[in-house]
Amino acid sequence: MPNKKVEIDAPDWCKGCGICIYRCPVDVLELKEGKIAITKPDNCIGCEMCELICPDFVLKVVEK
Amino acid sequence: MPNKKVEIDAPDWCKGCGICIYRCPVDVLELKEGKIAITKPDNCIGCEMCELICPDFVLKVVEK
Amino acid sequence: MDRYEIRLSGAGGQGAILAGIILADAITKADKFNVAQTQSYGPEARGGASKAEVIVSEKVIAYPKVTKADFLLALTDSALKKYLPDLKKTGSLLIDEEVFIQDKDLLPKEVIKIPIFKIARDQVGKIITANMVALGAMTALFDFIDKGEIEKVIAKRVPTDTVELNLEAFSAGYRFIVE
Amino acid sequence: MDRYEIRLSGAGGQGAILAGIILADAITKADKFNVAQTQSYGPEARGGASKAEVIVSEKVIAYPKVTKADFLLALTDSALKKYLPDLKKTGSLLIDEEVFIQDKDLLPKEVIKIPIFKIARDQVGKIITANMVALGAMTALFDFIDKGEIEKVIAKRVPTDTVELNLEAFSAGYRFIVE
Amino acid sequence: MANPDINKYYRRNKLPHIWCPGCGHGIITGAIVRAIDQAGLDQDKTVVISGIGCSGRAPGYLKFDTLHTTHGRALAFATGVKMANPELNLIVITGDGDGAAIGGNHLIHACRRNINITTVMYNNSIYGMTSGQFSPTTPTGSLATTAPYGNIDTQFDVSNLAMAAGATYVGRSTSYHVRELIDLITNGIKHQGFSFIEAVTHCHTQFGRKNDLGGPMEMMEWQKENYIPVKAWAKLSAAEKEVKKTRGLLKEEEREEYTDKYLALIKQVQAGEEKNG
Amino acid sequence: MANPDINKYYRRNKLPHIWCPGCGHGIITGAIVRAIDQAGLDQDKTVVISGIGCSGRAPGYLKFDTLHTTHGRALAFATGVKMANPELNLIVITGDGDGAAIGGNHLIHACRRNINITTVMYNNSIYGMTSGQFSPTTPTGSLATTAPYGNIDTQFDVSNLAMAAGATYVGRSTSYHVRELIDLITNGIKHQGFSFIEAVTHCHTQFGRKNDLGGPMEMMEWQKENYIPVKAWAKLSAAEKEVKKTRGLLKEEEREEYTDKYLALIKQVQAGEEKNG
Amino acid sequence: MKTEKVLLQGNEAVVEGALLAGVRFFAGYPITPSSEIAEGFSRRLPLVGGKFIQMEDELGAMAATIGGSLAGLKSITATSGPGFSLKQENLGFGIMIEAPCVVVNVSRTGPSTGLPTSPSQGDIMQTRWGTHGDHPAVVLAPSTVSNTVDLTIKAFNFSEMLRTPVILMLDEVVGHMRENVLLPAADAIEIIDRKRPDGNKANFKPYEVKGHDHVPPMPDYGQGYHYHTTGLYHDETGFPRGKSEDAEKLMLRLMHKVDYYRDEITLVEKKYLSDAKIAVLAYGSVARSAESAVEMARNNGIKVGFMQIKTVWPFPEKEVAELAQKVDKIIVPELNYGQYVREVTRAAGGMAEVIPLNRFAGQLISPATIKEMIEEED
Amino acid sequence: MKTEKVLLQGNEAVVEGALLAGVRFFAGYPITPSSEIAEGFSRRLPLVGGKFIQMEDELGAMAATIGGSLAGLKSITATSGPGFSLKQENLGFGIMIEAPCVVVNVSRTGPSTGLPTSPSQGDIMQTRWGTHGDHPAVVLAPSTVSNTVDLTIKAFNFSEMLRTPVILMLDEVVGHMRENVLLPAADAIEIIDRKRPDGNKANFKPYEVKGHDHVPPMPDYGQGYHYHTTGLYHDETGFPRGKSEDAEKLMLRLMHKVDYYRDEITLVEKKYLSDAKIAVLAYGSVARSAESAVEMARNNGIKVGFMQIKTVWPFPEKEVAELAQKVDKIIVPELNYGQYVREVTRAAGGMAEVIPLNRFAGQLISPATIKEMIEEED
Ligand SMILES: Cc1ncc(C[n+]2csc(CCOP(=O)(O)OP(=O)(O)O)c2C)c(N)n1
Ligand SMILES: Cc1ncc(C[n+]2csc(CCOP(=O)(O)OP(=O)(O)O)c2C)c(N)n1
Ligand code: SF4
Ligand code: SF4
Ligand code: SF4
Ligand code: SF4
Ligand code: SF4
Ligand code: SF4
Ligand SMILES: [Mg+2]
Ligand SMILES: [Mg+2]
Repeated sequence: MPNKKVEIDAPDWCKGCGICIYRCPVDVLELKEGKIAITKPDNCIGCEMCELICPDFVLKVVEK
Repeated sequence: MPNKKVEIDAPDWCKGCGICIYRCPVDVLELKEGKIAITKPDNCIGCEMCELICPDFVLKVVEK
Repeated sequence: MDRYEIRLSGAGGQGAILAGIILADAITKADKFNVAQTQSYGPEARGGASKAEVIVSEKVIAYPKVTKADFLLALTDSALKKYLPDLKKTGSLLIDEEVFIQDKDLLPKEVIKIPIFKIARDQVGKIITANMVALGAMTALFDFIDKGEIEKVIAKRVPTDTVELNLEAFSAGYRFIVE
Repeated sequence: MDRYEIRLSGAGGQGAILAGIILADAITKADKFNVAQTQSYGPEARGGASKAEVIVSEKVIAYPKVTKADFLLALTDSALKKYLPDLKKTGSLLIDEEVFIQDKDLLPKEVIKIPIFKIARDQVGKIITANMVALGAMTALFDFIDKGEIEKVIAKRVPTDTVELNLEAFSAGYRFIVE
Repeated sequence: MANPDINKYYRRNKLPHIWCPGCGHGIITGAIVRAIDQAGLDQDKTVVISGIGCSGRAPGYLKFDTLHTTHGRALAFATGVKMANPELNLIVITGDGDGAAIGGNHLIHACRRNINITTVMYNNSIYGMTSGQFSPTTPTGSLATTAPYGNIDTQFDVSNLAMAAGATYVGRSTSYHVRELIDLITNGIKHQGFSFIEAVTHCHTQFGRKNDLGGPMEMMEWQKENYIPVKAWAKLSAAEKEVKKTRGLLKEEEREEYTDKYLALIKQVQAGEEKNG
Repeated sequence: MANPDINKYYRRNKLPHIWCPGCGHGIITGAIVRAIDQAGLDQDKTVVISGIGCSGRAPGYLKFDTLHTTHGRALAFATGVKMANPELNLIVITGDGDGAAIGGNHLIHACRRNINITTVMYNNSIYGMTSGQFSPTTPTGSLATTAPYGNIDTQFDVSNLAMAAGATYVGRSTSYHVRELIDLITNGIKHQGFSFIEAVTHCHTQFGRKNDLGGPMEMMEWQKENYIPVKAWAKLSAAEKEVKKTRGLLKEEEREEYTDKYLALIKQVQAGEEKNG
Repeated sequence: MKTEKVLLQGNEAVVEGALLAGVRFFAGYPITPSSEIAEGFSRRLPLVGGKFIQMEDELGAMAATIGGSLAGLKSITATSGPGFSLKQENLGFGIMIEAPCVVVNVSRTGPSTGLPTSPSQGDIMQTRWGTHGDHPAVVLAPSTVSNTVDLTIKAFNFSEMLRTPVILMLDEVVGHMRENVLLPAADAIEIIDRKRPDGNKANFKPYEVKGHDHVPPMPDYGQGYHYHTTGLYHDETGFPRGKSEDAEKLMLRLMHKVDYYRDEITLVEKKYLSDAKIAVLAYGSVARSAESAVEMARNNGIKVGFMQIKTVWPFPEKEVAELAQKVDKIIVPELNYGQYVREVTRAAGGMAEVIPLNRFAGQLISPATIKEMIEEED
Repeated sequence: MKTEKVLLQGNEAVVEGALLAGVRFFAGYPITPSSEIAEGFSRRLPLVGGKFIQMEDELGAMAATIGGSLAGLKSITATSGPGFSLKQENLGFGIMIEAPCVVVNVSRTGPSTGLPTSPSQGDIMQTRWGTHGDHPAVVLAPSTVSNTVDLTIKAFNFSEMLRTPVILMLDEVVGHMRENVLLPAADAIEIIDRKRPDGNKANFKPYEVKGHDHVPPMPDYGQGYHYHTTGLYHDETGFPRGKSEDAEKLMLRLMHKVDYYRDEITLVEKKYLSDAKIAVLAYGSVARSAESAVEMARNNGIKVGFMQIKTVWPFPEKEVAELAQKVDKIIVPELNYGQYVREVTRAAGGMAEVIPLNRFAGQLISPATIKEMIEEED
């Protein structure tokens, strides 16, 4: 995998459902006051699952 | 088979399509001036095909 | 000609309607008169009676249906029975010579009896062409249509492989009147 | 009482509508006043704002909607902002003590601020019972309804396994006013 | 098989019927009558419902409570009747246009519910009543008044569709194979659940004439050649399978019937109510 | 897979969408966008059409020519668009109510015609938009606002129906199996003919809550357990097969596409006309 | 029987009224703002041994409802504008074959999907003319939850008495609002059941009229009458003959039966009319605002009267004509672009000025708005 | 271009007129007495590169027709009463989203299946009020085969000009009769095409009006405008916001665009009115009988005039009011139980007596019948 990392593309759209956290294979994301936050970016393996599964198009996994 | 024979039950309804003749396994029926006629009753083996196939409910095969 | 009302009637499948359409089409092509053609639809059209009406007029045709016919073609007993009352006394009736006339009182001045079915059967060889025999006779009787025009329309309106037969029947009917 | 117009408002999911229905039902059961209850439907009902209206009157209620409210419950900043202009100057406003008042000029004579959400969260233990806390407070404020009646209706209208919790919240709200 | 009493099922004063001489619709109608008789239905408790089309005219000739509804909706009406009074035996008569074009949705949902209605589709591959427009079962390439250059639509296998939609009894036969047809309908009626019988038939007037297929006899001969018993069909070569079609019982399966389920539901909730009340 | 340009397919000023937090409809919509991108469709030449329902709101968020039609009729509108301009790529978004209840007839006929439209059914087993009435795909026994004592209707397998009706490409996956879903939609789009993709999803708000199935996560876990790749499913015991459902590519077949056929017909009759004229 | 006051939603009131009237079959398809009716029936019907079915679409729902009626049950369906449009063909069939049943339209703002949760009276002309061809229409429009109960019972009664589908038009306001109501005791209400034939099955003619009311008795399916029914024009035997005479006779009968019962089914409320120079004429939810506006204006000394039309179709020709004779001006407030006012204008025949007052975009009309117009016109 | 006289059936005239107007898409479902229209298009369209599709039902046919229009083609569908009832929901959608197209209703005798091959004008009110909710309606009714050609062309022109579905109501008489007609030369007819936007795609608002006529330009699908369309009330951007303001604005625009073009689209023929004390007002096939009755009566010295309404909706308020002012009596013969006469009565507003003359059972009205009534009323 190229060096990809998750990014919050549209923070306002996040509805805090937590699905991205549930599907992330490692420990990267956390909800902070009902909105998604990238708390451990280094853990991110760039697998893109969070981007694909977020129902609100909030996250993007981009080359860093 | 019991001794059954064809009979013209409702001669007026006959539209002369000839389907009964076509499906009769022996030589019993004939069209006379566009209407069905039993010309060789003795040949009838009482198989009932003519009754079942007549689209106009003209024929009955009955015990004689 | 102010308004001339023609009715063609018979049993379903005898082709009275086709004859009516051909007549109307030929009048159209000749472009001297206006024409309105209507016909029976509905349950009658299957099995039962069948009818076409053709109104011919120099003027605009307002009401498109026969009110009182000037001309009636009746190919069957029952068609005659049904439509004779609506034929003008001063009108013309064309029937097969074998058709049974129930109510002689109603007959108009002019009654033309010709062996329509016999001609179709014996001369043309196909009883189904009776409508064209009748159309031929009508063409000969009417002064407002042209034989050639009708023939052209027949050639266009009947199935390609029956054109010849139909034209033959038409001519036979035509000849029966003029000869 | 001729006509008393109550509006309960908040965000979708806060239960303002259920509170309105319970209020109307209790008034019905007491059978002293007529009551008409309506509510917002539509896109608002999902996610956005949410609103119930209850009209109470001795007479027949003709127009069933609030024209100018006598009483407003607003559970959120935006509900307050939206509905404050339609509150009578002589009316009453019930809000959570933390709700932000943008337009102070519009405030009516009587403004009751109570820690609705705090009570729900800290005393009852479920923030979702805020609507019952508010309803309890309203019951204490209104002289035309009976606490016992409302409690009976709550028991009937909320899911069986949450009756106790809701009654607790209701009492807490009630007590906050009377005590 | 012949029942001297068979005449009692006809409204004899409405006959002869309006169908063309030799039309297969009469053969199928006769088959339905015999099936009703064989299955031993109570004439008083049997309702025959149709949509619109040549086929839709059949109930008018049959002496039951009969209903000639709107185009495509017979099954929806029948569903209402059956739900309201599950004791009634419901026979629905439909055409390939009526049942597979405009009425397709009601067909698949009746199959899904497995409501105890026996549906006989008079499949003549054409809109007969309206003079020969193509239907969903018109073979690709055939001529029709709305397919003057040959039909480009794909032909529906309606029996197949009914099976996928959940019908628990499906059979197909033809106006040629009238004995088989009678048996299929009889068993369809006896079946507790939704049964669908596709009665393939000939419309020489509209379909045959336009496609040079001859009269009733020629068209029935064609059926004889091309509809093969299911088992025999299975043994055909792949190429032959492309051309030939199956006939016979295509599916028979047990699944709880819809009105039975509803009656059980009523019992259950009434019992619950008693307990509570 | 992630395309930095993926945002260009969204109407970002219309977001966030109206769907409930965690609603699977967003996941499926994202999958469609990625599939359109992967399939390389020209954004200008792509039309997205829906019916009515929560699912019906999806096109409003997508930056194409988009049409939000009447309940159940999206495929009929799309058929008109595609016939009128076969160069356009048609994506139809429908719900289980929209596409399998009221829209069932258009679905089966689009399948039959094999017209090149890609249909994605957001199957959440409930009428979401109207607050939780049961749909044709609601499991038997489940609770719904119109099934307060448990649903007695049989659940439709819509993919199975689409196959029987003649769809030439059919796939099923879930909001959990989003990668597979993207691939199925991508290949459905590329497929020349009618493609149907059943996107099984969760509606925790209406279906989940009434049936105590938990939130989005619990419902997705359930999908994970119960939807099995076709091949693996085939190896399950009969008892297991009763419970578990298949996912993956269910059918792929070549058959001439409808608008291609019509264009060929035009050519043919125009050539004939020239000869004659 | 419970007769205490209950808090009921208008949609729930339809369910309660229907149960009181003896309904035993509901077939429907959900749609906002009518879905609570379906939901209510799904819960209540099995408890009384009745049947509920959710059909695949509204076309099927209308068909099944008629089927239920033919099988002998009092039957009902409910929908809103888009579904009501879909029901039109089968509704016409029901009118043609004379199948008693009740069709509820809880109307929302159209056309098309419109504003699904906003009130409207935009379907009022559609209830009269929505299906193709000539036909009679009987349509009731309640204004309160309480008269929703009453009018639902009446809808069933009229439908059974006349052997025709009756449309109950609630607007969204009435459908969704809750009010305190006193449900009538079951034994206190008049229930009308369809006439059934006398049991003589030989030569039974299903459309033969025995009495003066032009309404033929109707057997239930399964009673052994073996009768035929069709949407084609038919004669007394129920069979089509394709004849104009039959069509004429049947159409006249369909119209005349409604004429015959006209006085009985025409429900019109009049108030404050004796000295009025202006009148406000309204139906449905708007009647509430209208009535209160009239009262407000009267308090201000304006001689204004009020007429509420509960039976909107057949059009109350006589009552409106009388009104037009009496007053100078008739104000017709409606939640639409101006529909029923056309009929009022026609019936007024120039005798009074008829003034429309319209809101057509999902808003209600408040008493104040109507009062203003009364004042302007005074 | 051929301009010789041809014998054409009314239904064929629709096909010819549509082809002259540039139609390129037909979607339909067969039904008597309209099927010849579908059949004609199935034969003719591929010859000009157009498309024909037979849909699974009329609901689908209406939907596909609108789809064809959105894709940029002039589109048409044809049906009769039962099918017209089924099209109502999607017809309302077409009006709401402003999709130009032509819907032909060759009407037969209803209600329900009725008399499928008999003529009727029983759907005339349905063409105005058949779909739910407020909406404008533009409906043309030819009386001869020749003006069927003309009005079909006009139907397309009006529909493109106004961006709205236009209904062409032939009755069975006109649909099935054949007459000699002179087809107009293609270069002799005026063809109107929808306004298309100017190519500026950034921030394109599909429902923004630029001119005075309230009609927004309309792009074809595939031109890159990426615009959204919905049957919900929407604002200029095409998106719904659930707001009354938007609904009000949109409904007003839908109505005002028809008002704006009112004079252009109102086709009314007047004859013999200058000295008339009685007038006969008719539309469709009945206009033929009426005209000839008027001529017959004039020949007998009766001062009677004639008005033919070709644009039946929007109702020609002004023309009818003027007529009512001028004459004492207006006779309205119709092939129905008395529908359009209600509107005439309304518009006459008491200024003239309006007298209905109705045949509603599949019979025509003959000139003699109308003449008799003229004589009676003279
Ligand atoms: C709503 C509606 N649409 C169309 C029609 C016209 N119509 C009557 S019968 C028919 C088709 C009949 O075909 P099928 O069902 O195959 O019956 P068949 O006549 O072949 O037995 C059609 C299209 C109608 N009566 N009603
Ligand atoms: C003709 C018509 N009938 C009914 C409705 C009401 N309605 C809107 S959405 C819907 C069901 C939606 O369910 P589904 O298609 O499964 O979509 P979901 O909301 O679950 O995504 C219904 C019944 C309508 N809008 N139009
Ligand atoms: S890209 Fe993969 S690893 Fe990184 S946050 Fe997303 S799901 Fe987790
Ligand atoms: S999945 Fe999306 S909406 Fe849900 S919490 Fe994560 S970022 Fe937010
Ligand atoms: S019963 Fe059999 S043998 Fe006798 S006539 Fe009929 S078909 Fe022929
Ligand atoms: S099959 Fe029947 S209708 Fe045909 S010829 Fe024989 S008896 Fe007559
Ligand atoms: S048209 Fe065809 S289906 Fe209809 S009666 Fe004639 S042969 Fe039979
Ligand atoms: S109701 Fe269900 S389908 Fe609709 S948005 Fe909410 S979760 Fe999604
Ligand atoms: Mg057929
Ligand atoms: Mg759903």
